[in-house]
Amino acid sequence: MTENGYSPNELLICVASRLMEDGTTAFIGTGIPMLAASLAQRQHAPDLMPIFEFGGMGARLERLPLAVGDMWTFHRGLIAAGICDAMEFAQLGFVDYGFLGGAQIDAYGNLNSTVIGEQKHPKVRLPGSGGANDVGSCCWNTIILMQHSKRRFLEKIDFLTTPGYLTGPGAREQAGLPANTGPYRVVTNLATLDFHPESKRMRLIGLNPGVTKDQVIEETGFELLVADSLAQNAPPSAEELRLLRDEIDKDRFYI
Amino acid sequence: MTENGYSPNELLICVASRLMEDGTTAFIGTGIPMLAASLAQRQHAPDLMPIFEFGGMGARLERLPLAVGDMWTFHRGLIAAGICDAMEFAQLGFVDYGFLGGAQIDAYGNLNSTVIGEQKHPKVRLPGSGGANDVGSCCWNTIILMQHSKRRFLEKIDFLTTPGYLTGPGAREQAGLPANTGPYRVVTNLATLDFHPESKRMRLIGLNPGVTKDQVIEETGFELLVADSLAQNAPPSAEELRLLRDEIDKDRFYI
Amino acid sequence: MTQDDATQIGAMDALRVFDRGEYDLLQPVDIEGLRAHNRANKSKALVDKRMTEKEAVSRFFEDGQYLGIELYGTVRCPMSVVREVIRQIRDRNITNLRICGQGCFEQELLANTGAIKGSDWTYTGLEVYGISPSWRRAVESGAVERVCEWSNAAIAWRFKAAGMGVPFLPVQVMQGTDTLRCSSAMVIENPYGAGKVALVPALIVDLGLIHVSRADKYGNCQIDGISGFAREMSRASKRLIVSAEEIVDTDVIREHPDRTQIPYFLVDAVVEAPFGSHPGEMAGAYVRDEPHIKSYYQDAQDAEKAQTYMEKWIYAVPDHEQYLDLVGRDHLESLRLGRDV
Amino acid sequence: MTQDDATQIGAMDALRVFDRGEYDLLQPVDIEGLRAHNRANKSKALVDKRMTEKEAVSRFFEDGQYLGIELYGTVRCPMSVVREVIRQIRDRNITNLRICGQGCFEQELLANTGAIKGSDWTYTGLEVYGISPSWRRAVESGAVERVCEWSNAAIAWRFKAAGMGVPFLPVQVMQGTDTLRCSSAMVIENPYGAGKVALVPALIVDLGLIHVSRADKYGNCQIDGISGFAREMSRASKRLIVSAEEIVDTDVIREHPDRTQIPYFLVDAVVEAPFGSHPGEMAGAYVRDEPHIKSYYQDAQDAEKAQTYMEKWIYAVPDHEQYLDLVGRDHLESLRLGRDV
Repeated sequence: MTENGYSPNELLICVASRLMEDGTTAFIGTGIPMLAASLAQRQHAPDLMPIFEFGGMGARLERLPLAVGDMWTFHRGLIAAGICDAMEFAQLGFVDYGFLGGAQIDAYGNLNSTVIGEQKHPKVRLPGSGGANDVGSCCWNTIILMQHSKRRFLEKIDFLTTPGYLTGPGAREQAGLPANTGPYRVVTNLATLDFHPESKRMRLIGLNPGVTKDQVIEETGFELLVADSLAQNAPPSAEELRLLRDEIDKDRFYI
Repeated sequence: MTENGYSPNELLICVASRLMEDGTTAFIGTGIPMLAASLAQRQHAPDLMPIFEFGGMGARLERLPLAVGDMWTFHRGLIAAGICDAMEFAQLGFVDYGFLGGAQIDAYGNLNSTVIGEQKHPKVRLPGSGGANDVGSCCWNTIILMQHSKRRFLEKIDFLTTPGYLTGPGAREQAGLPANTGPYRVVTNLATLDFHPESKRMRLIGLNPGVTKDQVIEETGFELLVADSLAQNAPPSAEELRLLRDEIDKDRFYI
Repeated sequence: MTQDDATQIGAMDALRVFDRGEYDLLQPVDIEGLRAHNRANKSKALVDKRMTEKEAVSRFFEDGQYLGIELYGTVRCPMSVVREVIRQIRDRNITNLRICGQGCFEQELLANTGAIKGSDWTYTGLEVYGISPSWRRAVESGAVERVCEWSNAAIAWRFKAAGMGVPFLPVQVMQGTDTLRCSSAMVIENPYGAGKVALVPALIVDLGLIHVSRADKYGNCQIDGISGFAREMSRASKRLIVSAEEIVDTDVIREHPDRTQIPYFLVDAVVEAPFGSHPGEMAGAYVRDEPHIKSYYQDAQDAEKAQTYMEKWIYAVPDHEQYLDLVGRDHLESLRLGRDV
Repeated sequence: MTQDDATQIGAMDALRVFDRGEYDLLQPVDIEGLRAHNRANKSKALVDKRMTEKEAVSRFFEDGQYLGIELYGTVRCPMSVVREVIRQIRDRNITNLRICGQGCFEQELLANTGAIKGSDWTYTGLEVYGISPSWRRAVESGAVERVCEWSNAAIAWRFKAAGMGVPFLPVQVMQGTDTLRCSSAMVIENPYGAGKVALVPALIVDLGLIHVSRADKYGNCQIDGISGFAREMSRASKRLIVSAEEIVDTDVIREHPDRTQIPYFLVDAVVEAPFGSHPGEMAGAYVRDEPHIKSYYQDAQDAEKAQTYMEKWIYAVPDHEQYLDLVGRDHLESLRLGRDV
């Protein structure tokens, strides 16, 4: 917890949660997206439809899943199927949003969650793609959640696990990925960012409370576009904090 | 019913039934194969596993199905899935036998159930492949049930719906069909036939009661191989007839 | 094939095509279009989609469409919706439909309308009663202008391909036959091993019709017994009308989400249709109406008598409720399954 | 793409290959071999296949195999069988295994044996607890000699391809990335429309391990809740050991054949294993043993402490019954779900 009365993770969860729209489908991965989705269902998006990659869809997130296949991922859900079903719905264009993380990201929103160093001789072997490449390939919009630092926001990532806009405009389609898909937002502990409609490069659009534009630029290892006017992300509300602490993550797995 | 006390169909059902082995899987189509399978389960093959193309497998054939998807095709069955499941099990090599019929057959066991005349300008439009092409492509052994006549046993069939041995030895593999598959027996109202191991041409191996070799040759429109010694197919037993008439097809749909 | 052969992927720059069906596709394979359609038209919100057969067919059925109907006309088939489609074919002067010919009684009735111009055919017949007489007339007379041949599995896998969001599936069937020649399948070299493999193109349906055991008002569906090709075709349908024996509360769905075969976001309309499969059967609910089916089959040998059936059982009957009255409520009750089955 | 373009299949004699993963297959794609294996080794008769973990693993586990384990180590995972595999790796001096790296706690334990030499990797980690420490050591040290990259869906579709009996499936994923470059996927021209499509090769597993809710003695299996990749991998396994929370009479299966996810003829061994997924969870039955998992994760940061865990919970325990005693029967009962969930 910081001096503001909330932790950076709590703020990240709240900012991500506010991006989740009622009546949409969203691939939810382990961790912060689960808390954000649960918070969204309790606030503005009761019919947010979480899709978990191992087959649970439309669950009521009354308890916090600890794994993308656990029983809370389909608790009071609308369908409990298999991984192929979930991923094929994504290929059919039925998944609006996907939430992604990673160890490294570049200006086009390409993500590395595979390896630091060379794939054949890793310095650090990371968990791998998992469903990230699938989510990043097929969902209409991906929302990337990251810790914001120079070590993570890089001109060149070590390994391209999950496609962002690859090398720029048109590159996804050229590679054979479905049209009109790609990263939509990046939400960090410092700021929110989108991708410039023409250049597809990352652009700062909003600042977290107490964070300056220069701070964000400083913590970004590539040349960052900055929108003409920057939004100010609201801090967690008292109700958001209450829900997170007293209902959603009572056991403090994440917050 | 003939003067023998049984009808040609009853004999055909009994001869086909005796080919069904306990503890094997067999694709069962509408009509005679259903009666034969039901008879086999009540006689020598209680664990004959019928597979119906729309997804019913391992049913107890206590009542006679009237369609390959009706409720008796999975009554007390082991799995009730879908057509893709059934057909994929066949592609995986899990189906031992398949029963087929057709309007025309040639010396290599190729079958026509599509059209008399040209496909684009049919003289008679027949029901089409249905599952026949699938069964004939993927099952290890197919058993063909036919009325034996010159009009049906032809040098050249009008349309090759379902593969037998195509143009002869090696032709199935050359076309891309799975190895070591193909027609195993032909059971008609006159005789039983197999396929010569080298030439893959049809060969007479057994005669029904009261039928002569010459009669079979006369009713066959291509040059028929004849085995050195011919088996004599037993007529329906009293018990077989009782089961067929009093239990299996009480409503006389087929017999 | 040695392990060395199998684990090496050589430096090919192309895959050879060995064989190719001669017939053009009856329906284009446009997966990007399907994705875009689903994004624009299929709501992921929970919307009450209950409506009558008439309303559903008015909203989603159009001339020029490619239709798909599950399962077989005598088994779990959306007959009440099919009858409404047939009425609207006449009322709206619809003349140019294509259809997937994996069918039975329902297709026989559709053939009597004269509106079917093309068919991806695998089996169209009346099962124990043999050849489908009206289809036979329609094809032999040239009224059905284009007939492509497929196997049952090939058609199901074509739906499956579309429902997976991919343009084709590899299969082991159809090779070496006229069935392949009169289709748009192809045979290519196996890119991951020895031999050849056939490809069948995805089949996207403009309007799909499926009858289920129960659904909630949003379209979450459960099917008792075999699933036929419902899962595959529901995902391959640009518009999907579901009829259900029973509409249940969503709590029934949420109680056992592992029994949901078709999720709500695939569904455009939910029609409550008890005895909706009549004269066909419904697993766990009622048996088929054998005298009705047999009588149609006898009539249909004669084109005029087939039209008399159409008049009596379809055109002269405004909706499903009155159809059930015409069949007779007592007679329907006599078709219900006992508890012991 | 116009309709004309889409319905014309031009006179190509080859399909262009645009991109190709640089890595050789870890496991050959031999569909004909799988068919022949299934014919020779999988009985279609109803045979009682019940046996202990020890017997099942002794009979079907061999050095040199490619293993597949469903689902995740903390969720419906055949942990009692995995522990027996680990004991036999030591007792039988097994050194050369390959595995599909879609896993979690179970893979972490296997990494501690040093016997894994290759992995088709998609995700190996400890979920909320992050990176899998023993896997990390095994890969970074070079003990795991070959690592191919895939996405989760790609691995599942690879099982699905094998389970359908076809050598590959087309997919929309992996294009444009290093994930594809470090795999044996390829990208070809779309034979039925515009654009490109990726192909992923079938993944045939030498030995598959799956834990289910209930099975009969022949191996007909039901799974409550999500099916993960059980359907696909069961069909892709040359040998399949199923463990079940409960063995039920075949009448239970025949009562609801539409709930059978894995039919008996796929199964080589049926192991009765109540709490078989411990320390993971089982939907409808019990929650995961969080303190146990957390404690392992803390230990495993240190290679020696990881071996201490292995000694205490695996090597020193002869069978599943004694494992359950070690965990504590009262503690296990406390993990059971109440009726209200």
